[in-house]
Amino acid sequence: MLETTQCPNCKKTDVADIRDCVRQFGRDQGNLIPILHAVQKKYGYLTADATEEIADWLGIHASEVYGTATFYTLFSTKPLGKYVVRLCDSPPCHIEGSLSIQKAIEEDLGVGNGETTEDGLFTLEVVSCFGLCGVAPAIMVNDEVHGNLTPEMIPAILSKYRKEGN
Amino acid sequence: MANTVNLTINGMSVQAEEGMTVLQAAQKAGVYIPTLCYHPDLSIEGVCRICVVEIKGQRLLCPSCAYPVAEGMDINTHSPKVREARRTIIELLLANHPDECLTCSNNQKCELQRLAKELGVQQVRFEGARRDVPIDTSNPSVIRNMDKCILCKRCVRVCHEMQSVGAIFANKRGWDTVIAPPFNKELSEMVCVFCGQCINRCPTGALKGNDPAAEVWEALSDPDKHVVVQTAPAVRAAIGEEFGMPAGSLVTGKMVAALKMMGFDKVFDTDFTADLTILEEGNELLHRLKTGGTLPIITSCSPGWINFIEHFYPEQLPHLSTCKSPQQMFGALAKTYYAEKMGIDPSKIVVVSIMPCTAKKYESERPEMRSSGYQDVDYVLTTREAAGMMKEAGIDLPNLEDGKFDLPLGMSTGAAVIFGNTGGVMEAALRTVYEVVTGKTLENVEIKAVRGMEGVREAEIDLDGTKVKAAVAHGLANARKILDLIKEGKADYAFVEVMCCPGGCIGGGGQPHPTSEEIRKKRAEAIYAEDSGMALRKSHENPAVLTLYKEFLGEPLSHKSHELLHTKYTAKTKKKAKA
Amino acid sequence: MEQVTLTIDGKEVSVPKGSTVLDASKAAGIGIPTLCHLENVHAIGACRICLVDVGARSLQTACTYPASEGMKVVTNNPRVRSARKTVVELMLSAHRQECTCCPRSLNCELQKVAKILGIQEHRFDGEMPEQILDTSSPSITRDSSKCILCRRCVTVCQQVQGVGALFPVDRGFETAIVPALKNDLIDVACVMCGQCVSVCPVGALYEKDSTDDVWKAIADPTKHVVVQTAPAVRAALGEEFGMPAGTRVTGQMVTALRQMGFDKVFDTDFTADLTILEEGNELLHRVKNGGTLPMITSCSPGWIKYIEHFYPTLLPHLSTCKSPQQMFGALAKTYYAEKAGIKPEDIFVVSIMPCTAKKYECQRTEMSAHPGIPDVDVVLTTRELGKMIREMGMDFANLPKGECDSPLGLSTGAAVIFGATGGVMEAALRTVYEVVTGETLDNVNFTAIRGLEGVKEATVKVGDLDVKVAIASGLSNAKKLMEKIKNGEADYHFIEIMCCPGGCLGGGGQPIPTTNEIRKARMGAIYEEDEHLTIRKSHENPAVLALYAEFLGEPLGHKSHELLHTHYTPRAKYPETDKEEVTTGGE
Amino acid sequence: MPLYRSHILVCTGTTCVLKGCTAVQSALIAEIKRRGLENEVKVVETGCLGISEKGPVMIVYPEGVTYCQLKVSDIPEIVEEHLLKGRTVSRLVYTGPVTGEVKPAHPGRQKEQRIVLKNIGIIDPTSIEEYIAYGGYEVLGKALTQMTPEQVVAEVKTSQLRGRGGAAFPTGIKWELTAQAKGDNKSVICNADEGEPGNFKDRLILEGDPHCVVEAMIIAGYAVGAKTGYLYIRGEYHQSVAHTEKAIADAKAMGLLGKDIFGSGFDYDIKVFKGAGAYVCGEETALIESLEGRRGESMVKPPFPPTQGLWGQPTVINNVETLANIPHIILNGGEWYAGIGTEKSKGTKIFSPCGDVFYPGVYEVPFGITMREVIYELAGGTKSGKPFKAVLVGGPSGACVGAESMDKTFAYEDLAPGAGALIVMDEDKCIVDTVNNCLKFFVHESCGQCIPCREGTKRMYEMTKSWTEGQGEEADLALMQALTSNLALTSRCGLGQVAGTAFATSYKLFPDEYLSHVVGAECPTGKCTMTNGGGKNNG
Repeated sequence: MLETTQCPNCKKTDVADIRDCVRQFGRDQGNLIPILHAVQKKYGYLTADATEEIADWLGIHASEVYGTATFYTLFSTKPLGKYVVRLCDSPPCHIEGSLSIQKAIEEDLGVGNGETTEDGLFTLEVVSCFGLCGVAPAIMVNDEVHGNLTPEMIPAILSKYRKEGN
Repeated sequence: MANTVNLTINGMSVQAEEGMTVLQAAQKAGVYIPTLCYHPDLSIEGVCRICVVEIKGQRLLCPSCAYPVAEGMDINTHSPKVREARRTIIELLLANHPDECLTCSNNQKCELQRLAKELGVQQVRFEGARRDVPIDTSNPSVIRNMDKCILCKRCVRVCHEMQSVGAIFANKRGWDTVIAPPFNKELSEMVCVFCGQCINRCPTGALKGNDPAAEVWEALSDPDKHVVVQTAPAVRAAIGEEFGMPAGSLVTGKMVAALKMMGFDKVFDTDFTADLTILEEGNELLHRLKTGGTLPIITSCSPGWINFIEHFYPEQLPHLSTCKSPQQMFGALAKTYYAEKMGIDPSKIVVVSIMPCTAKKYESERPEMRSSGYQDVDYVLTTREAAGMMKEAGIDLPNLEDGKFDLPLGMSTGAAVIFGNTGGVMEAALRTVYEVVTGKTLENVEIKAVRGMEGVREAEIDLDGTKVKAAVAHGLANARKILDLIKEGKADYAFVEVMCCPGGCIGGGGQPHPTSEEIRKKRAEAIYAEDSGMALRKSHENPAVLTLYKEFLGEPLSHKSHELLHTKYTAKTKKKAKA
Repeated sequence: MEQVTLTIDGKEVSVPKGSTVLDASKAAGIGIPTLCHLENVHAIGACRICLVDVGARSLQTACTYPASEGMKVVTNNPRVRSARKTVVELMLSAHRQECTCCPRSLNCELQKVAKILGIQEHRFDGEMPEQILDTSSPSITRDSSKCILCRRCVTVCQQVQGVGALFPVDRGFETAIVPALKNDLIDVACVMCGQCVSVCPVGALYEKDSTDDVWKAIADPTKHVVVQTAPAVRAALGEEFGMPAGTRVTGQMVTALRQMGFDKVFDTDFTADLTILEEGNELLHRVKNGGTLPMITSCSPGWIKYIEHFYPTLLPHLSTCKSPQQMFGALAKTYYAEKAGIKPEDIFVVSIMPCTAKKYECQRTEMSAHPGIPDVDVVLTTRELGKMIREMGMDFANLPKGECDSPLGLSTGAAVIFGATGGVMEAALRTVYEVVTGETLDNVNFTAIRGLEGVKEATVKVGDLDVKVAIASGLSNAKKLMEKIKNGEADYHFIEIMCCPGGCLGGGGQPIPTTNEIRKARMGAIYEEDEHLTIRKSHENPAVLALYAEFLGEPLGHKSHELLHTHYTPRAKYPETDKEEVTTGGE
Repeated sequence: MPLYRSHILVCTGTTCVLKGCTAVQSALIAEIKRRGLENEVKVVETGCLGISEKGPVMIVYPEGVTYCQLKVSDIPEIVEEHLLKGRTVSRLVYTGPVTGEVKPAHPGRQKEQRIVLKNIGIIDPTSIEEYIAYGGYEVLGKALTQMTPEQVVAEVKTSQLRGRGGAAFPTGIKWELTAQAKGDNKSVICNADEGEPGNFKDRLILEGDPHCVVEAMIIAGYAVGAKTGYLYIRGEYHQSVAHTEKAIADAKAMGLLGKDIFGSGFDYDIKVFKGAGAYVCGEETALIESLEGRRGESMVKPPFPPTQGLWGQPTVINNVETLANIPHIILNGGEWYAGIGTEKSKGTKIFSPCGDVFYPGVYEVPFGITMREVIYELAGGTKSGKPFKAVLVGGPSGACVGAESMDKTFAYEDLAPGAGALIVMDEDKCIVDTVNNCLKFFVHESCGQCIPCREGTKRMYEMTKSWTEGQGEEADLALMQALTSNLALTSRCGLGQVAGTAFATSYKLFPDEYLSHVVGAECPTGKCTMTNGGGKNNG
């Protein structure tokens, strides 16, 4: 269930923690996206109580907070892996073979698009262009970019994170 | 006065006012443009692209609902390009819409069905994936089948703009967009007040109420059951529309006749308990005035409104009158007073309500509404559902001879009838309170100050020297304004009437489609016409109510009254998502 | 008449003996839904929608069950409701649901019944019967996937029209309504009258839709698109827009056509007047010269196809005149083309007809003045015009009234009444009388030959000649007259035959539904239109006179023969219908 | 402040990061420290030096020696030899003229004319001092103290600069409309939501020269009378966000932002706003919705942002590249700018060839250059050496252009460049597969509010998908054309309007390739896997 929010770092689950995270921003609706970024960064995903906390703070309905969050691909309403592997499959990467990279990742991780590995380490997301067309095909693992990829390079890249993450 | 703008529409010279949209200008000139996401009650969404028109000099087709007129504009509303575009759009919608017209609750009333016909759609050239979302049947008031949704967002707009409830919103994006409560919860888990305004505006069959017709038919054919029906005042001013009659047709007698044909053992009137409400609530007001109770006192007839205040303003619950709604007073009396009087075992009595309201379905199932020892009201049918049953029974309502309500619970006054309109409860109460307080006869019973369609209205009533300030609000966004005033300590009203739906019950979520300000006004006129045609127009003059007190209740606010006619409220969390 | 008294849902009602429970319930003001029932034509209790409880062990169909003294009928109890619902649900399980693109959406009896009965589930899912989509005919499309097997089409085709082109085949779940030998419609002796379309409760039968071709032509700047409208259209088109039957909408129709983008709005009535001059003179010629008598009118293409199939030996009786629609087409691409200076191939002639057989007629190879160019390019039914006007989003009832363009838009009251059975005869008599006697006819109303009766006879004094005439509408009635001729029992001079019951006003292309009530109302409108016109005799039509003066010369002249007259083709008779007992004419 | 004898510029552009410059940089810093040179030699991170294909790259000043294709193991040698002994490590030297100008990566680079990209690779993007040292913020002072807002607008109008985000609306007119519109809380928005596949020029500018954009936004604010500027950067551009945030903070610290800038009485502030993953937010009204905290759904137009934009106030929205031109226009005058380019297309344009090209990258050239020059000379022709087949000009939303257009010139009056992406395909690539991929992109990125785009892109994608699987039907082609024109006519915003462009234009060029897929169920390039066993006629 998505009912409680747990800070992945301090494991705190009380509402006050979320409240602090939300209330560092102003109260007009223009702060919604920045708040969602902050919540996403801190908790890894948007929870029900965070949604309500944000709604109360900004004076809008929880339904709007949720609906807005789900519009943007960088926000998630379910927990993601520690490393989010984003693979671009827009034309420049596609032309240069992104599908073979996807296949290599899927084989290595054993999950498909939008899924998270059982150990909670990796989530694979096939996304739109992130501007690394000069080094296509490319992926981003969290904030780090890897380009000019071949399927053979994938195991090494992923195992590096696997080592770091465990 | 806005500046005049000269345009050409379909080769015709037309004048419009600056600031008008092309759609408004066309409507003014009598030129029809089909629409889908547009609704006269709501803000402009401009997403369905059905109302596109060709404007000379524009590269693209322009949505007429959102496009402002300009001097010299040359508009073609039905050029081949436009017609082809509209038809393609409808085809695209149909390609993602279930082929279930014949089993759809909105069959033959569906705007998509009508547009497909009107635009001459003969085939759907596109095929592919279709939306597949589970149906939400979590509550009795609003059933959501998002596979039929065309994403016009009328429901979202009415829920946010008119009702300020915000239970639903567009989630996800692109082709995956779906209108839903957050986290794909079911509506029963959300702060939905069950007002059904979304159903009223849904162009397709994506939203509907839970129809208990089958259960009611079963009760009617059960020889062991004594089935009584009560009809809310707003129903008689609208049910004719379901049979093709113009809005504002008053069909009280025909409705009674139809219900008798359907086989109800007794056809009673919620108006009876509306009169009773006035006596209880009026006395409650006087009592609070005298004893320094919580003021303003706020009416409690409207179950959507009760849900709203319980969720959003729980701290203000003491302002609510403790009176049950007339529907529930009726149910409680039917299974006690009436059962006793007739010598019928209350367990054999089935109480059916016909209401303009979907929230009443929820209200009847509240656990506190069992003061007779049974569920006081067994089934609630909306105006639409009742008409559906009549049609199924082959009843040609417009051509029926008038019937008469049964006694005693069918006796009522004009004061009760006007409960159907916003301001009606207030007016009815003032008619009684005036006479009780002053001991004088009120000559002009029509208190125009509290009538009308303005969202929030205020009035000051002179009770023989004592001035009482009153306020009336309808539509929950307007109710919110008053509650905020109270919260801020800026409300010096003694008495406030709040109705959940725009226009009051005549604009309820269970009323016939379509709805618009114009239609609501016509229904309201019908209600006032019924009132002015009645001999008795003050609740405290209702002889049946007086008999009820004499025989059974004793006096207003008596012990028995409290047991049967009053209730309590529960503060609910706004965060039902967590529950 | 002897009455029986019974109670329906507790309400007492008296009806004439012999009435059905359905009749009685109507009298009591209680609605019982029906589907296969077709008043005065067809009551077979097949669809089981009208089931009622008469206290018997099983439920009975109200449309067939006779009302009897003291009977207690319940139309609405759990048994009845559940039975009706189940029946509809079963129907739906074999009905291809694509309401939104069905030509009958919102005018579909099944859709309506489903709504009334509050059908909300679809419990029976399974195999669907194989779809037969027959688009072979230029007039009628058949789609078996929508068919609910009510057999109204079978009855109307056999009994009202005596054609018998459609019949049920196979049995049980495989039952289908098909032409003989499961042929396509084009390959059997179908007369394309469209009466089956008119009675179909659903979208299983509908006209071949040509609206797209017309929209295309209108949008094509190289085309000069002219339209002609048959007299019966103006008396029925309003029904497509919710106006009561019998509303005359001539002016609104003209405005609508103009707003749709037709370059010229003309009138088939013009050539109806012309027909009278040609046909009247042909009659006089035959009478004088001992030609084949009785002479029979040839305006109705369904009738023409019928006689070609069923009575080829009687073809010499037919007038050689083309129908007004085809005379119009021929003149539009010759006389009008010359006059307006437009190349015939650039002229696009659209007809609005109450008729589906006209779609076939315009494709006959003999109907072209210029080889390879049809005189009439596209025929639309009244319903199709309604559809196009809807697509234009017009507020039809409130359109300003327009007038037809000249010269081909000028007409007289004699032409208008072509739309009603007996009208051609009446128009012809108005002219023949004055031509023969040289006197002015004071009372132009030949009321003796008006009305909806299937076969009408009259003797009219024209000078010292007693002209014997007969009129039939509906092909089973025509058949009666043909048998008489065949048997040498017909001493008529002149016979008018219209394929459809009531004449063109009851045509297969008219708004649905068409009932006797509605036919009467439309007929009223037609005679009203005639009354309102100042010129009511064809030979007084100045535009027709100008046409003769400028172009044709004289009636039956060489040019007339070339453009306005035709010949007929004997055709094989496929399905044997002679053995069928014709029991009712319907009217 | 210590005086360094040497500065080493290490390129940390995204491409060099990919090539491992971070490790090289850390190794360099560690080695310098080990050798005790940290007070003599300064290591500076810089944006792309323009030769990323040779990365990692560093330049040692004052000598101006460029080292390329560095490995960590090379570092001790460079420190030892160059920094300590003053001897160039010749085996690592990038051979090309070393003038302090950007080194051409290959001969084609000489075709470049850098205005917008002038500082890229030259300065440390995180150092406001360096920006100022290279003449930065001088123009701002000139504008604010010597020019009226009207004069600034007039100068931009004179330059005939047009929007570089793809729509090419005249910037001066946009500014003028905004300046003239009534409103007490006007805004300037820099649209850095670069999301069109194939475009990565804005990222380069923001990473490599953020102050240039900041300065331009202040000038824009002054010109239109705005109080606030918003830099809407897509959420995936982490380094762009970091660099611009630092640039703004530094500018604030120096009084270049805030109250009474340059004593002109002009108050102005800039906020960085991080997008959250929605291509459609590149559409200006959707961007505004997003800024206001809503779903990024485009708004009904009119009104347009210059009269009613952010918070209902007049708003000017410009692309990064557009703004980056502004300081140069104000500095050199509109006339100067209008002297560059062609008759109707003034100035330079940044192109980003990618896909099957030898040197993918970012190139700034004057308008009027031919497509051949860009693809063959700047980008080095196809990577594989195989014949060129087609290019998507501007990205998936642009036109598909073939070899027949090779000698067309990039200019609004000839071949409109869109935002500058050139997605090149060689003959091995399948057009249908690529168009299918473009449509997949639009399905994923459609906001979903208007029917034609929401439902239409889906159906178009499903159709092309079926073609790539050999499941097409001949009627599909007409249907696709019908949808393409419907979306173009009725969609609410540009996304839907252009979603069918790639199909429509490529179908004209390669009808046979389409027919072969749709009717023959065969892919001439063999790229598509036909699921029905290939060749419909066989089955």
